[in-house]
Amino acid sequence: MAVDKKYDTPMLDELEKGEWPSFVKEIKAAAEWNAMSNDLLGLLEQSYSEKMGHWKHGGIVGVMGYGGGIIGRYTDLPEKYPNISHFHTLRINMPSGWFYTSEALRTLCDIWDAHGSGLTNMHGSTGDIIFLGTRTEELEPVFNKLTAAGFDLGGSGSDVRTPSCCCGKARCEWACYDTMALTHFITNKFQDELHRPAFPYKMKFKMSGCPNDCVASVARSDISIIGTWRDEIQVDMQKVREYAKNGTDIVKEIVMMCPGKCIEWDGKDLNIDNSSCLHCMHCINVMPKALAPGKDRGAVVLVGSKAPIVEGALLSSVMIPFMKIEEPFDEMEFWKLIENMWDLWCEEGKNRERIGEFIQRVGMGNFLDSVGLEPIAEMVAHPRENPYVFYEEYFEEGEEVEK
Amino acid sequence: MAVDKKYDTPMLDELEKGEWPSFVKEIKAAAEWNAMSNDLLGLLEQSYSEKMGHWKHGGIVGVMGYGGGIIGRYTDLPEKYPNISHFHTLRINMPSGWFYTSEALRTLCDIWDAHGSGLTNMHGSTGDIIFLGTRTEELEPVFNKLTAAGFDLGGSGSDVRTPSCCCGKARCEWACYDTMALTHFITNKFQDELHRPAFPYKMKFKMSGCPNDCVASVARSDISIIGTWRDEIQVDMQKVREYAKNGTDIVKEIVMMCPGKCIEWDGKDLNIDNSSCLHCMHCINVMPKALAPGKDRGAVVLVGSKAPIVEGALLSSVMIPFMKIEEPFDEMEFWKLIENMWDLWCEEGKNRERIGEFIQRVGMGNFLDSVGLEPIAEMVAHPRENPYVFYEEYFEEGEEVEK
Amino acid sequence: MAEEVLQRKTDIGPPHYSKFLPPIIKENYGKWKYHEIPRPGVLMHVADNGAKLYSVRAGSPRLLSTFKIRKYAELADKYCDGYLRFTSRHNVEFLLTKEENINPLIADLNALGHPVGGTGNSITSIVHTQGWIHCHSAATDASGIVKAVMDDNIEYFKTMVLPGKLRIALACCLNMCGAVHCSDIAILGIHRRPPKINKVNLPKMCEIPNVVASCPTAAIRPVVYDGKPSVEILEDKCMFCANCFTVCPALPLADPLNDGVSIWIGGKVSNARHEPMFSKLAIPFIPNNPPRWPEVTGAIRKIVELWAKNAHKHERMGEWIERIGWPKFFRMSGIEFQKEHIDDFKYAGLTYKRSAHLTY
Amino acid sequence: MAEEVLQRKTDIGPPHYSKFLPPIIKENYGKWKYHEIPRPGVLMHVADNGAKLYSVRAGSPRLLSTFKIRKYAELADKYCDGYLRFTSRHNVEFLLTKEENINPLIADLNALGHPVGGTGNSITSIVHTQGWIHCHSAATDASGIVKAVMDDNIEYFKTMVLPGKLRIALACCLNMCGAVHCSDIAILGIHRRPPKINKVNLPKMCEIPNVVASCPTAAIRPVVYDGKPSVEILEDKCMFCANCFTVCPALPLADPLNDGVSIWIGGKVSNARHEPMFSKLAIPFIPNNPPRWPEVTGAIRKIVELWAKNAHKHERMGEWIERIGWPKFFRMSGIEFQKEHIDDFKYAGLTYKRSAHLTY
Ligand code: SRM
Ligand code: SRM
Ligand code: SRM
Ligand code: SRM
Ligand code: SF4
Ligand code: SF4
Ligand code: SF4
Ligand code: SF4
Ligand code: SF4
Ligand code: SF4
Ligand code: SF4
Ligand code: SF4
Repeated sequence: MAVDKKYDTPMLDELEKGEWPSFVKEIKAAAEWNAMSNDLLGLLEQSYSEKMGHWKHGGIVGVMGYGGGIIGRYTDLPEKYPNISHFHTLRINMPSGWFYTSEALRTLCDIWDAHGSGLTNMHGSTGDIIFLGTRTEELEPVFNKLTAAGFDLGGSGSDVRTPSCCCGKARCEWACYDTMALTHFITNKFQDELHRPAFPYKMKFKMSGCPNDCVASVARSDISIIGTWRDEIQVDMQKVREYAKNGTDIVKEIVMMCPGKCIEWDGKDLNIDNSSCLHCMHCINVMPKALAPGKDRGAVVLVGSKAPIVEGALLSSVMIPFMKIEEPFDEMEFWKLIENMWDLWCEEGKNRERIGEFIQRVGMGNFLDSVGLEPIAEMVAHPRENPYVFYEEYFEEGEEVEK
Repeated sequence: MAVDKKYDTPMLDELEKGEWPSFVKEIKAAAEWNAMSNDLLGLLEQSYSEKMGHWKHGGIVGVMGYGGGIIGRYTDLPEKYPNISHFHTLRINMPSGWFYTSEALRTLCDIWDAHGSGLTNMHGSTGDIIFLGTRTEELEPVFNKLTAAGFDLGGSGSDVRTPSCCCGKARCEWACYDTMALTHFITNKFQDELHRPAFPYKMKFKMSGCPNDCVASVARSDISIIGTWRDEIQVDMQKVREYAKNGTDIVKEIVMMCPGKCIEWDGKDLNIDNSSCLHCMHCINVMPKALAPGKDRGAVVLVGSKAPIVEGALLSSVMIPFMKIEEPFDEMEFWKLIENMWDLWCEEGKNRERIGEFIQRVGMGNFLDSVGLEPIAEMVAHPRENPYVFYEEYFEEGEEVEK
Repeated sequence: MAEEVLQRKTDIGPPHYSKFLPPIIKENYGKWKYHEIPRPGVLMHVADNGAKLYSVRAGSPRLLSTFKIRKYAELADKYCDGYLRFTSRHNVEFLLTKEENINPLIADLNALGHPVGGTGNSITSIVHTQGWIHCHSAATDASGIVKAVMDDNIEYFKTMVLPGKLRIALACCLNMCGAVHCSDIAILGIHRRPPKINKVNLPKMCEIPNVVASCPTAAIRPVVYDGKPSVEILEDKCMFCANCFTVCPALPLADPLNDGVSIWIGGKVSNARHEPMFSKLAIPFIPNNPPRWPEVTGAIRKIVELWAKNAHKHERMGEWIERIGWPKFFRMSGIEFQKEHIDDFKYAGLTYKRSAHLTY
Repeated sequence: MAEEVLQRKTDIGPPHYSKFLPPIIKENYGKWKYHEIPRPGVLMHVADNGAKLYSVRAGSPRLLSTFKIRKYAELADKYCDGYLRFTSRHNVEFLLTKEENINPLIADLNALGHPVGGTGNSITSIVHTQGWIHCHSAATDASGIVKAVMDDNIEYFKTMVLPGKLRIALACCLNMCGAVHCSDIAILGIHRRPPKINKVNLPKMCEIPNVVASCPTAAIRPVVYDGKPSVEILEDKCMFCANCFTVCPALPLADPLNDGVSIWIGGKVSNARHEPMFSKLAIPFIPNNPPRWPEVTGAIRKIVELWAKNAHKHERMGEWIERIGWPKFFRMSGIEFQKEHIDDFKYAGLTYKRSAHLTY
């Protein structure tokens, strides 16, 4: 597709200035040779001057046998910008941890240059490689080339979304389990659920190796798996003293900021009451050479976070306070819980009701009953404050009666 | 009323044992000569053995011209306990701060011995003197004797309830305003509202002289007036050092427990960043000889606390962050706000809807609009977290339009 | 017994407090400088001018006979020129100016059966309600449990060895007269069986639409019974709030087999350190066991001791638990965590544990 | 352009990450001991065996042309045997083993227009969304504001002088793709005018019952218009959530005069110190002012500086404000507190100030 038109873009040109890398320069780079990107430039300039977008609701487009992975998009000004009358994106499942070789990147570029706008997002905010804009008839060819190169589509619609994770053991000393391995396993285990939407709504997994939560799993995933430990923080006392000597104000920066209020420092020894440690990571973060998570490592599983539409945003909440995550992953009991949760949600969840909202609606207690988990104190910030308890049994003339 | 019957009370007798003063002994003391109390003893023993009360819903009884102040009560076993077939209580407005002379107490006893059970609560949990149990026909005579002695009834039903307060300036070095004077003033100002229920539901005032809130006003009153100051905590540094010398661990007990995190102690000087002080009282409580509230004193007014029935318990929330409370009280602008609030609540409140629940239902912002208060940041713990803002205006073709 | 009305007065309001203040208070009103607690139960307030007021606080069952009140009056005359007061938690306080009168007064009070204490870091008397003494709504008695619990904790009333103040309250039903919803320890009477419908009285005594509307969970539906309007109750939906009973006497919830008390902990009202907090459910149900409710006193005693042993100085119950976290509290106390503990009311979603801040 | 399908493969999943890991990572997988940040934008991870991995992080607009990606690939080949990765906030990281390659790589990246930084206590790149580039829902553009804000804060990307990490996010509508609801600073596109009803298309494109049901505030009512089923909107009840538009394209909310952004602050997701927190409304509305949204960048800059100057070391934005209290934040920032700040949604009651903990 040769570029035959040149748009004046006085407003966008303003965004080429400044030190932060410019997305306008990226679009222009593609627009040099790609008619889609060129029309995008024109359309965007128009949006900038009108202060309004020019995209219509997406239609249902996709590749054969898949229900997700493509976001259909059409402009409402197809006459003016014919090359982006269709402008669908592909969501391509990234490798765990977003590691690449230059070769892999070039392969992706080759495919996209042949079939699309030459523009991407590296990456989408769920984590996918986003191929930004092409026509309907290009979807199958792109897909075929992608699979040939070893890549597959990610999720969209009411399916398992592309799971994502922090780099974990690949590069981080704090990873309490192998996030990348688990993410790869989950992605493959749920290929069908990922590609063929059959849930009431979307279902996201995010895996962080420790409570620093570098993929924001607690806020952005229906299933959040966050690494932690349950024995004692490993302390190299000599190194602690070095930090103190080199200017770390251990009382102000650590003792007084520890949310468990469980650290003491007498100028020589650091004393942690591990039974009150909340596993927040702060002390370890401040003195990475001196402290480290314990050796009995695993993860806490939290469920249910999401953006606000439409009942208000949710954070994930604790479902399993500690779980070992060890190979062989497929033998983990955890999958049974996932299955139970999905069964229940598919059966009783309303259309467009995320699992977190479902739990809010039916109540945590009832949800636990249904999925076969025991209620434990770790699941709540605090017990109820109101006296409206649904006691489930009462006695009648000497015998216990189930309601 | 002579006592002609004697009840066996094996269960209640168990409650005469032990070191804490026994209410059973009190009832027995009255039952020696008072038939009502004697029957109460019998009824109570029966309740103890059956594990169930024997009182019916109260009917509407009262004294002439008053709608409140009496709680009607009848037993469901009038044949068995005829002397308490009626057993109404009178709520008598206590003097501010619950101060008495022995003479005043004897006057009350004389009246009650002549007309009732000889049993009282000193006091009810709203604060009234409770005369516990008499017959309908005794109500007027009791009332007349009470008023003759200078006492009047308190509130009950959907009226202003008997206002109460801590002893304040009478005995406390921390009182930031004159709680007893204000309480007396309020009680008299609202005599009509107190005696003639005309609100959607009850309306309680509680006055505490400082943030220690010794009458639990933040939890138990529709209007909570809590003393505070807005200048600097008064510090007697010499005395601080004495506390330190005498064993107060100023870092652990004060610096680390200050919720404003605004105190520093270097072993010699105590440094308070008053602009971050939350006026919690803790440091002053721990070192009463060394610290004192500032000199620019007044009160914060909070609105809306209540017990849980039926929408859940509420704590009062800030309406006026700081208000001077000085004589002449009747010139305070505050009454205008109270009037506005009551007008609104009477107009738009549902039956049995406390003012706190009303605010919850209509929203604080709308409530403020209606009563003519500016929204200020002090009214919220934090701004909204959800994006569902009801913006009230939008522009149409260049001009601003009110919705 | 009715008597002649001589001159009927109304709306006179309460007597002015100034009539009842001892001279030392009148002189130093608003001029107090500091206080000390020379011994448990005795407050010494010192005025700017050096004047000293001693308040001797004695425990009270709150339910007092006129006989006892006259005894108080006698003691007040004997030791403090007739001046005394009651506190916001229903204790009696004798207001002395003569230090030498303190010990004899205390001796007399003890002889009368009224221990002195409740100041500083102690358990003071239990704010409570009517129970089987006077209320139609009660799911348990008030005074009886209060007596049993105070007997069991009497040394914490008479000493000041606790980490902080410990406020106990009791309410005999969900109406929660008193400060149960914000107490360090709250004892709350509860029903556990849906209202029994008195089909005969209901049509006579109650307005069906009001009854139906009163139920917050929509558990009550109108039906026709024997040709007369009546209601039915969907038992699964009942949360035992008794709001229907408040508007309709023909729907009693009281039931000896199923009534009892629940224990709530960690609330407070003062602003000291932590903001005011609601009490939270610790023990969902203990059956009524009069006259001394041993299971209740036992449970409370255990919680008090646990807190006393483990809290930092000045830490109220709720502050301590907030620091260590509820899971650790449940582990330490041996109280079983159950479905009932999990909130399912209005703000339930905010009570879930929404972070990885956990202890192991 | 369609091509022949040779052998159609499905459900193969993503490539295994191990194919893309440099040897040093394979060797030390799970055996990292600690890290240092030798200079802004450069991480040094040291393994148990002493091996050192250097990661050089360069800022990215996220929207990348294949041209640029090929440039990245070139640099990776030149300096790190072809190995690189992207971060969870869309920056690119070059994975080096040769320390001496760091400076030349950084020089090349700068020449390419990609500053290096974003590590430690810095502002890293802004998690954002599609905006006018690709989404039908947008109330503002994404990439444009992001560019303007990052330009304006570039020194905080290239240095580590802030008290803690500062995470900014942007979403172009209330769907909030990204982490806007839990960010130190969030920029959120909002509509302020109720949907305009396209009466012609509506009956053709939308199912009336679905549309009515989609509105959480019941602002939409079915009506008949011109003999055809349609809807009306009670404008007073509309909270501009656009849920109706999601199910019905004939109810657009976009409106140049009234669309704009709101600013939210004080959220976080890490468990470090404070539990995760939602962002809270700071500035209810700033009109769209492309191409560089100066009012938005100005407001953000002011908030950043205020925090940078006043927070304790390690305190995130929300932790700082929690300590000083929101009233003090409003006073310090000069932002006007308005009715819009007061919550009136589900949990509104819990956001009221329920204590006397106030600053003056
Ligand atoms: C592309 C992407 C934004 C981006 O630029 O990065 C995106 C784009 C859209 N999102 Fe999203 N969401 C994207 C990540 C998210 C995230 C972040 C995440 O996954 O970590 C969220 C918040 C977390 C969550 O799931 O709650 C998110 C919450 C939503 C919602 C609100 C869902 C909810 O339950 O609250 C909607 C609305 C809906 O589903 O109807 C939505 C809907 C949409 C739609 C499909 C618009 C629509 O209503 O049809 C957008 C298509 C834009 C387009 O034209 O390309 N998007 N969306 C992200 C996916 C890229 C990828 O696959 O990597
Ligand atoms: C006598 C007293 C308890 C006591 O033993 O001290 C009491 C007794 C009753 N209260 Fe109360 N309340 C008493 C203080 C309170 C308090 C505490 C306070 O005022 O500080 C509260 C909690 C604070 C509040 O107002 O929310 C309180 C909250 C209730 C409620 C729940 C109201 C609500 O809005 O949640 C009811 C139920 C009702 O009003 O229908 C209630 C209803 C009742 C009734 C009238 C029962 C009824 O449903 O008809 C009780 C009559 C008992 C009787 O037979 O004597 N009582 N009630 C207290 C009044 C004594 C006095 O005047 O000094
Ligand atoms: C007499 C009384 C006020 C009255 O007008 O009746 C009173 C009097 C004093 N209170 Fe109080 N408080 C009284 C009920 C309360 C209440 C209300 C309640 O318990 O229902 C509270 C709120 C309790 C709560 O938060 O749940 C209360 C919270 C305080 C506090 C804060 C304690 C804390 O750390 O949370 C202090 C400060 C202190 O003691 O350090 C305090 C301090 C004081 C001082 C020291 C004030 C002073 O300088 O005179 C008085 C002696 C306290 C003592 O007993 O050691 N007073 N005080 C009340 C005595 C009740 C009783 O018989 O035991
Ligand atoms: C590379 C990356 C993970 C990945 O797999 O991509 C990463 C890597 C590291 N994070 Fe992170 N974090 C990364 C996103 C996050 C996120 C997610 C986000 O921002 O959306 C968070 C949660 C942010 C939040 O709370 O809102 C995050 C919260 C942390 C924290 C906790 C900071 C705090 O005080 O709250 C630490 C600890 C620290 O830095 O002291 C941390 C620490 C680290 C360490 C030091 C871990 C290690 O030892 O390797 C890494 C270098 C940090 C640095 O930049 O200084 N990382 N980190 C992500 C880089 C994003 C970027 O390009 O800037
Ligand atoms: S979440 Fe923890 S393990 Fe994963 S990269 Fe961040 S700090 Fe490392
Ligand atoms: S990890 Fe957090 S809670 Fe645990 S000791 Fe360190 S700072 Fe304290
Ligand atoms: S509330 Fe304050 S002023 Fe009143 S008695 Fe208690 S401590 Fe004193
Ligand atoms: S009153 Fe409270 S907040 Fe203020 S300085 Fe003292 S301890 Fe800190
Ligand atoms: S708590 Fe309930 S039972 Fe007890 S006095 Fe109040 S209304 Fe009556
Ligand atoms: S007790 Fe409460 S929940 Fe149960 S039926 Fe009556 S009003 Fe409804
Ligand atoms: S935030 Fe809204 S406008 Fe932006 S990409 Fe997501 S759905 Fe589209
Ligand atoms: S934007 Fe939201 S609130 Fe407004 S009409 Fe549509 S669905 Fe209803």
